[in-house]
Amino acid sequence: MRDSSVWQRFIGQPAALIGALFLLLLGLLAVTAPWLCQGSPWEMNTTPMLAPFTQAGHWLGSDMLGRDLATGLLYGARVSLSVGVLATLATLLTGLLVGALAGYFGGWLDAVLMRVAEFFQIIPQLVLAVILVAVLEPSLGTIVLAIALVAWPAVARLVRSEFLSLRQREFVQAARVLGQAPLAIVFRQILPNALAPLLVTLSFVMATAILTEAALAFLGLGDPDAMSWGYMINASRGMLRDAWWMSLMPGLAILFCVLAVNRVGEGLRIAFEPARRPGDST
Amino acid sequence: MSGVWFLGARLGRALLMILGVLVLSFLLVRLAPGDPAQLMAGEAGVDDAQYIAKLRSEMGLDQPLPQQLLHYLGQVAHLDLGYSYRNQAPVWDLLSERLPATLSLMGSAFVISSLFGVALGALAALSRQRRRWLDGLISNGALLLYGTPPFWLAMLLIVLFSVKLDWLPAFGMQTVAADLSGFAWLGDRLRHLVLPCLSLSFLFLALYVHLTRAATLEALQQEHVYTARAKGLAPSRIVFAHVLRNALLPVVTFAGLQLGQLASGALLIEVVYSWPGIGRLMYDALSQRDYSVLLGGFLLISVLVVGFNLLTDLACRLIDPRIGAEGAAR
Amino acid sequence: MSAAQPILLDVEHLRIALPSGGDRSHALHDLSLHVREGECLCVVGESGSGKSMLAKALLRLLPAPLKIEHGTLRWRGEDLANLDEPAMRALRGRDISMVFQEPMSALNPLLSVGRQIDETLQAHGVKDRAQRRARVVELLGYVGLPDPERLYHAYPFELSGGQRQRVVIAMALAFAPKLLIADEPTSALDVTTQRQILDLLRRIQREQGMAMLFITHDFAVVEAIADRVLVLQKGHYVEAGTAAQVLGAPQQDYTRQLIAAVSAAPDHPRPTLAPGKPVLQAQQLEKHFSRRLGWWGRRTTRALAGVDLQLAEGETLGIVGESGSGKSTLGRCLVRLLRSDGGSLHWHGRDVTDLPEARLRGQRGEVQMIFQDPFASLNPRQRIGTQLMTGPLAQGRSPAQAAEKAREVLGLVGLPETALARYPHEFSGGQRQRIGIARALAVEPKVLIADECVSALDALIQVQILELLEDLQRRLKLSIVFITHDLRVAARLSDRIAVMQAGQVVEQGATAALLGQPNHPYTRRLLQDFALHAPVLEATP
Amino acid sequence: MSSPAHRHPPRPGPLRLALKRLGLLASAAVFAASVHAAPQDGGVLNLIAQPEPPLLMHGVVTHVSTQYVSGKILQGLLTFDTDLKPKPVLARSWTVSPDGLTYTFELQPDVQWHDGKPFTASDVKFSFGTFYPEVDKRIASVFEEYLDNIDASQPHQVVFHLKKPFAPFLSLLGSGLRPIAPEHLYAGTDFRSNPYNLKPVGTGPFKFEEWKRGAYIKLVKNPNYWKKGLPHLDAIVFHVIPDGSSRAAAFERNDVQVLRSGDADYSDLKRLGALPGVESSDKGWELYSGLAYLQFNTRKPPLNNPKVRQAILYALNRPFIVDNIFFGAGKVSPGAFASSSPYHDPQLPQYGYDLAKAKALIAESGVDVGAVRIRLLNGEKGGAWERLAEYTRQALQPLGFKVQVVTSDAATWFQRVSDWDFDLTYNFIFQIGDPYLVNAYLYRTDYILKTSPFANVGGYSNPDVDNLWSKVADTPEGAERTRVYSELEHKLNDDLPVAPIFEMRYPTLFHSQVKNLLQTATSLNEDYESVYLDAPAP
Repeated sequence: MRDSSVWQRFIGQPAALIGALFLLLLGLLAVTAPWLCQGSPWEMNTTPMLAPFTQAGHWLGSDMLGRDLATGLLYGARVSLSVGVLATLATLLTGLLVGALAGYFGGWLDAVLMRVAEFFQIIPQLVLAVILVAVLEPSLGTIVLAIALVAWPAVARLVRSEFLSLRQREFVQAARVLGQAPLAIVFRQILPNALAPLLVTLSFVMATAILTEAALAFLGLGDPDAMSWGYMINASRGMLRDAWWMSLMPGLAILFCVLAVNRVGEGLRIAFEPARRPGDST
Repeated sequence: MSGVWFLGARLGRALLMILGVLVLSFLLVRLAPGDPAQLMAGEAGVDDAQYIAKLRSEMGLDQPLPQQLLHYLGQVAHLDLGYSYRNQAPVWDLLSERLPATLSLMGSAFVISSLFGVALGALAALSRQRRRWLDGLISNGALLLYGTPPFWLAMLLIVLFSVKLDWLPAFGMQTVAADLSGFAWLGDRLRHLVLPCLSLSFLFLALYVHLTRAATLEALQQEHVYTARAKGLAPSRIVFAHVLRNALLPVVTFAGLQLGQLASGALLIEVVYSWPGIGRLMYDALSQRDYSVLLGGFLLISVLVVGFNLLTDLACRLIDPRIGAEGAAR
Repeated sequence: MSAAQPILLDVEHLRIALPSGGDRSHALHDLSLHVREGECLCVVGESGSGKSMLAKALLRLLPAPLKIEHGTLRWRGEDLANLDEPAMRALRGRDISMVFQEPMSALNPLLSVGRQIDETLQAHGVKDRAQRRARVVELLGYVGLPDPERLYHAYPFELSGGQRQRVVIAMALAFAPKLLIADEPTSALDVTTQRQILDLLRRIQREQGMAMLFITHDFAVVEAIADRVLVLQKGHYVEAGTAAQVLGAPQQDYTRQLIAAVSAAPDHPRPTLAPGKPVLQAQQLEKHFSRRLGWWGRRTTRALAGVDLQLAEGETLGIVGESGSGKSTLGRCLVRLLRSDGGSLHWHGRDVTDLPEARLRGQRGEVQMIFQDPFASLNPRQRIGTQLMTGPLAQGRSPAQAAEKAREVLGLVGLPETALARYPHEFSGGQRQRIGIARALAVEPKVLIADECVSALDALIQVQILELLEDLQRRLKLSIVFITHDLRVAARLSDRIAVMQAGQVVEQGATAALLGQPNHPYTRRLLQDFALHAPVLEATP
Repeated sequence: MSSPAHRHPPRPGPLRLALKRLGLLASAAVFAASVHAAPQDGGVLNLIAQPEPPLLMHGVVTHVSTQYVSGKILQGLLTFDTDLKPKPVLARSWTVSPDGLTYTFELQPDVQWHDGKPFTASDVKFSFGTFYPEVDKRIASVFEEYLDNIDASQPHQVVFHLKKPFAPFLSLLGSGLRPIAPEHLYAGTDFRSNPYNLKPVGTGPFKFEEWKRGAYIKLVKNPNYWKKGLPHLDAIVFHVIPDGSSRAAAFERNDVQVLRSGDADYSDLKRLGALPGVESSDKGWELYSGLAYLQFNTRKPPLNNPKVRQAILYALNRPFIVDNIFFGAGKVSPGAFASSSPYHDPQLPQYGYDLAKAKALIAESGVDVGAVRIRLLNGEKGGAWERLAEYTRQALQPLGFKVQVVTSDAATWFQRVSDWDFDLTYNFIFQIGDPYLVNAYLYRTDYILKTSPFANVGGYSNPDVDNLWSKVADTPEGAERTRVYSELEHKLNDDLPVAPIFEMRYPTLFHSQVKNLLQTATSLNEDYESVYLDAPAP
């Protein structure tokens, strides 16, 4: 019943709905890319530098090696989305763990963890990510690691503050009085209520992750085995004038993807919000 | 008393933070594969092992890592950032030479993004009731800016404004060998600054708009805004003294936190626009494994960010009397 | 006041629509009223009666989607609808002032108190800075604030609730307004402070000849301050008349119920108890809170300073005190939400003072707690059924048993079984408090600690919950510790009462004896403050 | 970032090493511009220093950009024209005794260092007696063996006395890489960290004025230049522009007037070259024959099998690589030695693009090439070299290889290749003159070293080949030598320890108002004394 109402509030927002549908479609295309496109995105299967809409089978044209751009875009969606999702998950897990430890136990542990979080917030994140990826060699794993490593403090702080405030809430105290075990309290009482702000933050993390992956690829630090949008922009930089479409399309893809993630996050926040402030009867 | 205490505590924390950043960056940088001595020798066209060994011992790379770290910390404690063998110059000289470029880029981007961001965000929030279209325009515009990869935007801006339209220069921070002075000099600098500054500003502008709008909307809901209206205050007074002032708190806090990210963004922009700033120096230092410069850059940026955080903390304290006051309760 | 005074404010057929989708179509239906110069009109109603909308509508401050759908508002004969915004602004704060319910949020936390009053003067054209300043200091003194010169620079967070409300009143009085609209100005305050603020308002009204539109839910307050009364129910007019008429001879059932709720005597007189064996014992209970100050400093407050208590089987012990007296801390110590720093605590004769949390968990079933805020005490993201099953499951019952128990306790508190599948936000405050009680009962406790469990509820609902508690106590042989700031409620429910002040129990005894012959000066003062409201003694068995 | 295909740092090594070993930099004298009408004086020439040089004294550091900048400030005794004939610079004339043991140089009189001190024989003696032996161990060992003493008793005459004849001695002294160092500024200092490495003082037509790191290096006209009436330009500014497309944009806007090969992305060359007022030329690089090759780590199976290596080369469509990755900047390499070299055998069997043959070879070898992952180490991010790595991975897939491209930054690449920590990697060397002086280092067993990527890092060791190399060294020029070289080239072509991919072409783009730019074989590094702008900016 509540589910349906959150759901209804979510689909009641056109922007969020469009964003969600876009992401869903993108996800679907990304997952089915191997079946949709012939061959890998690296395969040089047509005339190089084909303009869009000039050859059937390569509707979006090709790059300087004759690689199909449409295939590249779809596989780029795979990279962007998987980096986005994995980095967000890694961020969530780290942030959750650190934030929960700090918020639940408090004291010196809290102080130490929050100082560490501050270090990571102060260091310029992209610079740190660049060095990390350079140190560990570019691969999807290291990119995800680098992004998560610089993004977790925001989540940790949020989780911590939610923990601190929720811990004082009466229903959490009630659960304690009823004898519910601490871990059950965390997972059944506290976390579900921290969900809404968490989701919004995570949507920001995901959008940032997608942009950071693109920036790393732009700096030449992308996974060399992964055809990503940032890579496509970087690879086609010299061709910006001769073949504008080669960098325009991946650029727009990043833009739309980030917008969609952001809209979905915002939509979720609004959908969850009324339940967070119950009873507006006064 | 409490003000001095507050400042002291903050300074202590800031120092601790900088120490942490130093240790962290030191370890990180030293983990990177690639040997600076070998690289330098190769660049100098010398490939005898003896010379490489000599370079390594000159740079202190033959010491165990903890000892190198201690040595480095000791150096920094004496305000000595070390020497760049690659550039044959003290690190501080290299950094200070680049500092004005970075400061002018980051400073102008910060001013533009925060001023316009706050103004537009507040405008959007205040228009929400009467002129929904304006709110929509600003919010969605900000969203577009947020989603646009800055490096991509920078590429497009160069092609449009400097190559096609020939309005603005494409690289560097000044016209070299033009011997300008006075206003012409300033104008030349400003013209060079426009594109890099805008490219860097947009993302943060979007964030400021988003944040200010949310904060203003929340401030508008506050009970004391009703009180202010019930007192018969003029709308302008209500907006500035009772809404924006309160909405500014989270914005100021954010401003402190995002400076590090501004420095990150500056790196990309400095590369695309050939802006001779610290970000690029660090990037080059990374590819040359010029550890001392890399660490010095980290340190300098951390000091900047921490210092700026200190300022925003003080600003918050000025805005909000509750912060730092004894027995503060909300 | 006599009816000969000219009419200041005249409201005719006021109707304010609510946005669609709410539980009601209108905040106010066709309301007419008038206020004469110098008189005090009390508008009484429970939450949701639309009375706050009335206040906001008068100053044209209705929140965004709400609009006056119909009706006229006349100020000294002039239709307010004809005034443009600047003219309306000139009226606000000068001729018509307003005092809000929540002194915490009614003041801008970032501006000094002096500036906030000063800007009212400035807004209405007092140019001279020195003159304004003098007036501000004068006002602060006038509302009874100490050291007004110093207070000028104080920030709201540095003041107590009562002081803040005085500041708000001072602000409203800046220009000696003709009409003061007071929206529940005392309900967020302690009894003692409540009384002081009411005294202050009455004094000002008398001295300034100011009219008051006083909005409240509390008939005790009505009795203290009203010349005339108007009763609202869910936006509908119920009845109106002079204070004497309405209080003395209410015409409508609803009014009668409201009045009865305030002075309510129990339906069933409490049986005299044979002294049973103690189920809950606290000896020299201590609780300290320490807060870091900077790096080295620490400030310690003694929230409980050696409290001795004993609760016998089947007994109700009322614990009464003002906010900050440590009564809530005591409640939390008694259920071991907080671990005490000294003394001992026994549940059914077993020492649980320092029992580790993990071992205590199995015994949690014995002593349960009912919380204050029916909105905050239920997890908004769990179905009622799940929440009711939490306790039994935690105490080791099987899911089937837990589900059975959930149905059973829901029945006990008088809610239908369909509630199990629903979420908290679908219930009213009173229903939620019933669910809270059911949740506590689900683990079959012998002792209930009820912490201010009715203070967030409307008067009529309060009565129902109290009756429910009494009923349950009888049927389930419960022992109850009833923590409240409200002497009336305590008097009505308790066998014995303990009065707390500054972390200590200053007086303890059988209800009738304690209320009849209070020994401690603090108890006497509390009684006095309540006497203003309603005859407390009447309520005692 | 700086689409690093254009970034030379680690790669120009072989050139520098080769030149040092050879002891010469072939460069031609600058002829006064007689073809053009009267040269105009004035104007500022804007160039790009990419990457930013570490120092500005090319006697100490042979970084490409250092040579580019410092070549305009510091001068050597001689330079060399396209036929490797010595031409006078600071040495007005010279004589060699018939026994080849005495070299006498007459120096230009009236030459001043930029700081006003006179240039004398003592500077020359200092440079070759002290400076170069100190900064370059190889020179030290050569001098140890051959040089008896240097006599600088006359102010404008220097005499070198040798212990025994040394044929390339003139080349060694005269090279543009051996500028004369000012004794009064360097004597008694640590040459590598001398402050004048950053603000060089020379005798050349341009004086160092300012180096704003990360932004530009500015040189101004030397008014007291010893050739009267020269130079024409008022100043030369080297801009530091790390990003390839920004360099292209700057050139397009005529903010800079010259793009050296590698300054712009290969993909952009065609468009930029077609811009109005822009000229493109391959001149000025005649002596450097760059060879891009695929380095196998022959220690690692299956790359230890020659058939597998041959199959790989058959599977690479090299014309496609030249046309679509390097956009025509080169031509397919015909063998181990440069096609222009007299020692290259035109009859050498060629590896045309032939996938079927490649598959057949793999089958023949009986090796399961997919058994292990092959790491293709790529040291340059973005740009053509990364594209080439991607292409290779794709092209080898049909043969059953599992190639993983490992991209790292240049520093890591340099270290890992030096340490033999790779399976495949692309590299290039500059072939100059005799293959024995350059190419040999990639093949000889005694060059299996861990010092730089330009040695025999693949670990190829074949006693026959080693013998042939020794034979080449001992055989005087003539038909026999050519025959031995041909035998060697055939051997290498079959063993294929490195796969030659293509010979690089170095187009220079410049706005046509720049005159006299490409006059010699190493023009861009010349001193630009006669370069002028047709319509100098006011």
